[in-house]
Amino acid sequence: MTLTLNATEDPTVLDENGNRIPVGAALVSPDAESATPKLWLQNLSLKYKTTGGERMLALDSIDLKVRAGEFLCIVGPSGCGKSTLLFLIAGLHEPTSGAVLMDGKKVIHTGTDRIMIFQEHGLFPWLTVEENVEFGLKMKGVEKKLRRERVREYLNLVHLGKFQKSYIHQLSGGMKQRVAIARALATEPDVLLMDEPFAALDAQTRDLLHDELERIWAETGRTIIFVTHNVREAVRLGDRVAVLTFRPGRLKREYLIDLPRPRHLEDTAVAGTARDILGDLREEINKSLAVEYQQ
Amino acid sequence: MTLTLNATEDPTVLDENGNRIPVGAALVSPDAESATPKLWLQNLSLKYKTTGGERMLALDSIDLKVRAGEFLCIVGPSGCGKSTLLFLIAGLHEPTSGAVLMDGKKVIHTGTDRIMIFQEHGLFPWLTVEENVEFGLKMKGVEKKLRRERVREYLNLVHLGKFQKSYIHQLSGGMKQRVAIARALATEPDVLLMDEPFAALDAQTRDLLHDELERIWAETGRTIIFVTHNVREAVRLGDRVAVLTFRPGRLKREYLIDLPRPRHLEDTAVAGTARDILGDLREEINKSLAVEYQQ
Amino acid sequence: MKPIARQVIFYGVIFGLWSLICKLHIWPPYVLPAPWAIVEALWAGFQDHSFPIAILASMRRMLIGYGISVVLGTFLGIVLASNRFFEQTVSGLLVSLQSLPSICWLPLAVLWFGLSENAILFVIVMGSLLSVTISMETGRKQMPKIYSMAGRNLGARKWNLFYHVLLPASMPYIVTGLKQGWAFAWRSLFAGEMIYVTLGLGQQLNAGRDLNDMNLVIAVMILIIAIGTTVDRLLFRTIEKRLQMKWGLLSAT
Amino acid sequence: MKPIARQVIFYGVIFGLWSLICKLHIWPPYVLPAPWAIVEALWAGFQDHSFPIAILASMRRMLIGYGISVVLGTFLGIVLASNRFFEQTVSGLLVSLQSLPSICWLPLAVLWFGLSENAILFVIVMGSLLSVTISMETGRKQMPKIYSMAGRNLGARKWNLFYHVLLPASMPYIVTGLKQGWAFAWRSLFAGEMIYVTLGLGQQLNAGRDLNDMNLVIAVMILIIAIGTTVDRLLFRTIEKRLQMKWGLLSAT
Amino acid sequence: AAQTVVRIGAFPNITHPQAMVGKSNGWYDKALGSSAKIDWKSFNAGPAAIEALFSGAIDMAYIGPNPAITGYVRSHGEALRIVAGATSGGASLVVRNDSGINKPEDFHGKKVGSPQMGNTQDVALRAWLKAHGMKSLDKGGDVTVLPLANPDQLTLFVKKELDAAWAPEPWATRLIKEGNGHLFLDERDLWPKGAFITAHLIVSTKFLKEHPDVVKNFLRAHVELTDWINGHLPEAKKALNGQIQKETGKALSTGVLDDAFGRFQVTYDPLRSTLLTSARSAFDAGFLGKQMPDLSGMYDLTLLNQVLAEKKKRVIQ
Ligand SMILES: Nc1ncnc2c1ncn2[C@@H]1O[C@H](COP(=O)(O)OP(=O)(O)OP(=O)(O)O)[C@@H](O)[C@H]1O
Ligand SMILES: Nc1ncnc2c1ncn2[C@@H]1O[C@H](COP(=O)(O)OP(=O)(O)OP(=O)(O)O)[C@@H](O)[C@H]1O
Ligand SMILES: [Mg+2]
Ligand SMILES: [Mg+2]
Repeated sequence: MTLTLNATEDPTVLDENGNRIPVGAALVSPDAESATPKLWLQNLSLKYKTTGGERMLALDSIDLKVRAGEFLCIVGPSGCGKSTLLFLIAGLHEPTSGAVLMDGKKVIHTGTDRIMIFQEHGLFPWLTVEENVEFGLKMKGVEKKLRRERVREYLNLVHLGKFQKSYIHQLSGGMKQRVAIARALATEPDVLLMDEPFAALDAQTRDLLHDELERIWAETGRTIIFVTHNVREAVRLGDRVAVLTFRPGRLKREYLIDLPRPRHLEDTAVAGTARDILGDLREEINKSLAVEYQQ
Repeated sequence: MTLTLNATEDPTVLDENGNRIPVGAALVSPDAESATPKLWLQNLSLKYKTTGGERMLALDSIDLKVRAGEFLCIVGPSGCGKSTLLFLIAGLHEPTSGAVLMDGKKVIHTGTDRIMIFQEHGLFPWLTVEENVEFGLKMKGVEKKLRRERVREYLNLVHLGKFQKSYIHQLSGGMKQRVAIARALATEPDVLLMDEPFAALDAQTRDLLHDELERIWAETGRTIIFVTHNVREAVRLGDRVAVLTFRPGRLKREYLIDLPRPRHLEDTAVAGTARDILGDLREEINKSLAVEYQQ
Repeated sequence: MKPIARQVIFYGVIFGLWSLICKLHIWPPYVLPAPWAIVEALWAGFQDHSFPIAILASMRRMLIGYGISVVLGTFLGIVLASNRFFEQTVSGLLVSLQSLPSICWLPLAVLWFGLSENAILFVIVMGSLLSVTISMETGRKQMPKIYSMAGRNLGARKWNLFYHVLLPASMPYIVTGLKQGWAFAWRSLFAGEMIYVTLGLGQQLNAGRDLNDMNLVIAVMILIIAIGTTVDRLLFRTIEKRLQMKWGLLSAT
Repeated sequence: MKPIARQVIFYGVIFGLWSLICKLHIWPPYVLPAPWAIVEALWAGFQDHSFPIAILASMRRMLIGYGISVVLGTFLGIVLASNRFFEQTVSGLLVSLQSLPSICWLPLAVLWFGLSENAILFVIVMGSLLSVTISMETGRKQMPKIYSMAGRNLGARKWNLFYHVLLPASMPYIVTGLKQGWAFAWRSLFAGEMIYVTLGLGQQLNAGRDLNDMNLVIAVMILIIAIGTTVDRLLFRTIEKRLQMKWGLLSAT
Repeated sequence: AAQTVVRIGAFPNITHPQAMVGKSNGWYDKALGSSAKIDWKSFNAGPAAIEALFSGAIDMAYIGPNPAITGYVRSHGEALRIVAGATSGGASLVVRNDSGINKPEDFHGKKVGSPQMGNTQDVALRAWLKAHGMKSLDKGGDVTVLPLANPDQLTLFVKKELDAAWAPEPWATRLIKEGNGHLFLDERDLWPKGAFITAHLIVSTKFLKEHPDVVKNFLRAHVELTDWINGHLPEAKKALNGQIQKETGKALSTGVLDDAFGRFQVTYDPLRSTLLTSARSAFDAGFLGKQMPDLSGMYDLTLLNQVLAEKKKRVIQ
């Protein structure tokens, strides 16, 4: 069953038989215990400064609840504001209006409970691979021996155990991305914010990491917000997939994915659902192209 | 028909019926006119300095001929030396041994006949989008009016016409990648070296750019060397796909792809061929994982 | 509005503290003059035009001397960048020359240029030239490799590579160098103006010192600070802001 | 081996040209001394221990003064970084103070510290402190935003953010600042040693100049250059090399 | 009671012979005995010594007339008193041999150096020009008066860019010996009895008030040393040169030392009237403000005269 819900229209969901059911219920029912959502984006907007001095609306009134332990994937055309949304949740940008609530409390600063994997790594060139991965643990005050162990564990996870002493510039593109993944996972935060973490990886490595990520998620009950441009990946991993509109970024539609796990990227069910979502996304991308060519 | 040829063993190719045919013939036959290959990598090796002061063999005796107008795709596990290979062809690194010949002449310096799209963009933060794309043209001495036209043309191609006056830091990850693509294409070089150019793009945009790239290639007869971690993309685009081995990077096997064009990523023939190659690649990746876990 | 208010408060507090110390008579006024005495000295200096004339003369020298430094320093930087022989030899010498105090140059300046404006300019140039050159070198060395690779790949060679890639890519360092160069030039100016008696702020400062006239000394110091701040604000801050804007180093929201 | 050969050639040529000019007798020897006279002066200075003693005395001052500058400058940089009020007020003042020539500080140094070693140290510190502070500020401003974002995201706050992220990320600028600070300190030393007559290179230089003994002046200049080069090589080049190695700014192959 | 420490400033310079010789042979330490301890401070220039005196870093100083006057005027007569003389004479007008200057009228259109704007030699030069009907460029005349550091004067003599200079010792001698110059005028010839003040001893008013006994003891030693130097010239010269070498690392050549010594006298007489005359000229040249400062309180010769009386020497008015 795939539930689609149109956020801009009625807050209802279509069930398998095409009957509309109220969204709130559909969202909350799978996990009734979480009365307050883990994350609550309230009417979130953000404007960027542009060169002229005017301000460009990047995100427009995003309203979204993420329950604890949910795996939410976000897709949308390039430049629609996916990374921006993660920045806001991480507390790295301040919203122009609206707020992000975590466990009911307003997010103002960054916090080790929300660790992000940046689209452009953000690895520290002055530290070795090992020290990069260790960084978050050190900041959390984890004791040295434990730190070393965890670093080893997560570097092995991303197949970089041999490169622990290398500096960042000595790694290939894909290797850098894997260090960034290890760095974020090692910190073991409540909420993981992942910005296209697997974009530079080959299919095989990516599949392996999908499995690992899913395992970690299932074992630890972490909340994950996962940005990707690969719809199939989103369906493979997510409990829910949110589609953003093109400039300004609004919540276009959400899909509840309740395919049984473990899923695989090549499953026909995954592919089928992905096709549905892709249709939706394509609409947005076409809109963006229209904007482009109308000038 | 898919021709597979094992570079490390006999220089022969398997035809559809499993008969071995000599490689040289198979490679040269489709385009008999090119007696000297456009690019000839002769026994190319490269060692990187590592922290300890030793040197790590990244590429080992690569022997490869690329004929004029060929679309060659290169796949291989992360960190196997794909980017390094492009650096060598571009003349940005000097090989530790061996040489790169272009049109029979040894490549020593960089040259506007070989333009590269870097995996990490390499866009200039001090220039606007427009000026970045214009850069190569300016270096080539293209006259101003023509330059402006071409910049507009290629920015439209990557759907960034509206962002011509923006600075690089004002773009999203995918937008940066597209600027890098436009910058390389605008220079209209003989040989295009593309390092995972579409990794950060959504499926729709990527499909569009596949079509555009194929069109440009077909119309202008450019030689393209295209690095990707997406085997299906390699099959979708390439005349030939070369698979590199894991550390040190050697040429493991080459596949001649003579599926009819236009192809599509979702074609079953493309998917089938990709599956074959993926099997080969998987072997390498497993080898890399074995190396990782044996420690 | 708010930063300005803060500055007013800040300088107000300094002025107040200073006045307080003077009121307490810890030191006699001919050792630590009171603020109002300084204000008087400033007023007098502007009244009889000696300050405006001195400022003009000194600023003229600074503009010429610093201008030469920037042009020559850039040129030297280019030469060093383009030639390995020079880099390995001249470069080391330059760094060491930078640490020679200006007074070392005074005898040579007199010897080579006699008593002329040129002697003073020479001292200014020798004081500031090198920090421009050195900052260009540092910038080139600290600049991320990807820029020069991308530039070379797109066909930039030699002069083009330098002008269109290396120079802008190391601009943050060069601006630092220009700023330091200005500070060095400004200091050397005072050494240079000690060669012989000529109009200028250095002369005023010197006269103040020779006559043990602390009012005059401090008045000139305030002029120096005021001019320094103005140049920093108008010139270097503006350039830095522009750079930060372009490179995306300012807050985006 | 090769760079050394080049340096030998380079300094050989300079020596040769200089000798030539002297042989041509354009200027009398007490105005432009011949290289061999300098060698003699150097020899004599070392022979009668006056140079070693002067070098030791001056280097001691430099080490202490520069050490204070680095520590205090870093501390100031931290304070400025952590407090907006200070940044908007003190910061501007500091930049302008940097352009005050050292001699401006002499009267205040005597007033506050009397005729003591501390007065000289004060002049050195005032001369170099600020370039350390300012370079820390510049580094913080020019540093790519992604580093501080990543650091904050991983839980670095306040002191941790500063120490583990901002500081290393702006290290290339800070090293430039330390280098410039050294040059400033070195120049201020000579101003400081003019407060009163005391052992030291500044005194040697002064004596040479007062007596118009160009042999001595140039011998001391050579000492200064030699010490400057040594410090640059041993200290700053090493740090820079390490940085470049870590950050991947050297050729990879 | 704690021992009094007297901090005394002096220049390692030929015109401060009492300080140099006294330092080198411990004359003052012996004379003061256990009553006070001497702490010598060396300076390169007068203004720095005055700064130090102002800020309380020194108590006494051997110093030239110029800084003493400015110090007195700046502090409105508060900071210091002149208590004795030290040297007299020792300044000359030297011309370059090929400058074409043979008589005073030849100075028209020439460049003449002086050590520092408004200092004794500068004032003397301007006064002398005025007396011969000439004026400096900035006063509408045709003689260029160039205040220049002494070493630079020598360089410019060699470069033939300076025609003459009014210089103190040992520079006058060096200009003659090394700068291809000759003596045109010894300043002593302009003064009655050939004496005019070159250096004297000043004391901070505060110290004078608090420790008159120490100052008096010091003055006694100063007078005795002055007599000793005049009686033992060769020995004194050697001690002086040795001390200069010790402090600056460089001794004067014997030729310069002898010639220079021949052109000035060591004396304890402060030659008050010559200072006042010189100050008058300075005021006329516009160097001492709009109003002639009152220098009457600048001298406190009571202690010197007590010492002289003790010694049965002629007291000074
Ligand atoms: N620092 C900035 N200053 C100004 N505009 C910005 C800035 N960062 C992003 N933008 C703009 O905001 C919009 C959204 O950017 P964002 O990076 O969130 O997109 P995205 O959805 O992550 O895209 P992609 O998939 O390409 O990474 C874009 O149009 C971009 O141009
Ligand atoms: N500057 C460097 N210094 C040292 N080693 C390097 C350097 N650049 C790359 N390497 C090493 O060389 C090997 C090949 O790197 P390369 O970037 O060519 O890989 P790649 O095939 O492009 O990988 P990816 O798909 O992850 O981009 C890697 O093991 C990497 O660690
Ligand atoms: Mg993004
Ligand atoms: Mg790569």
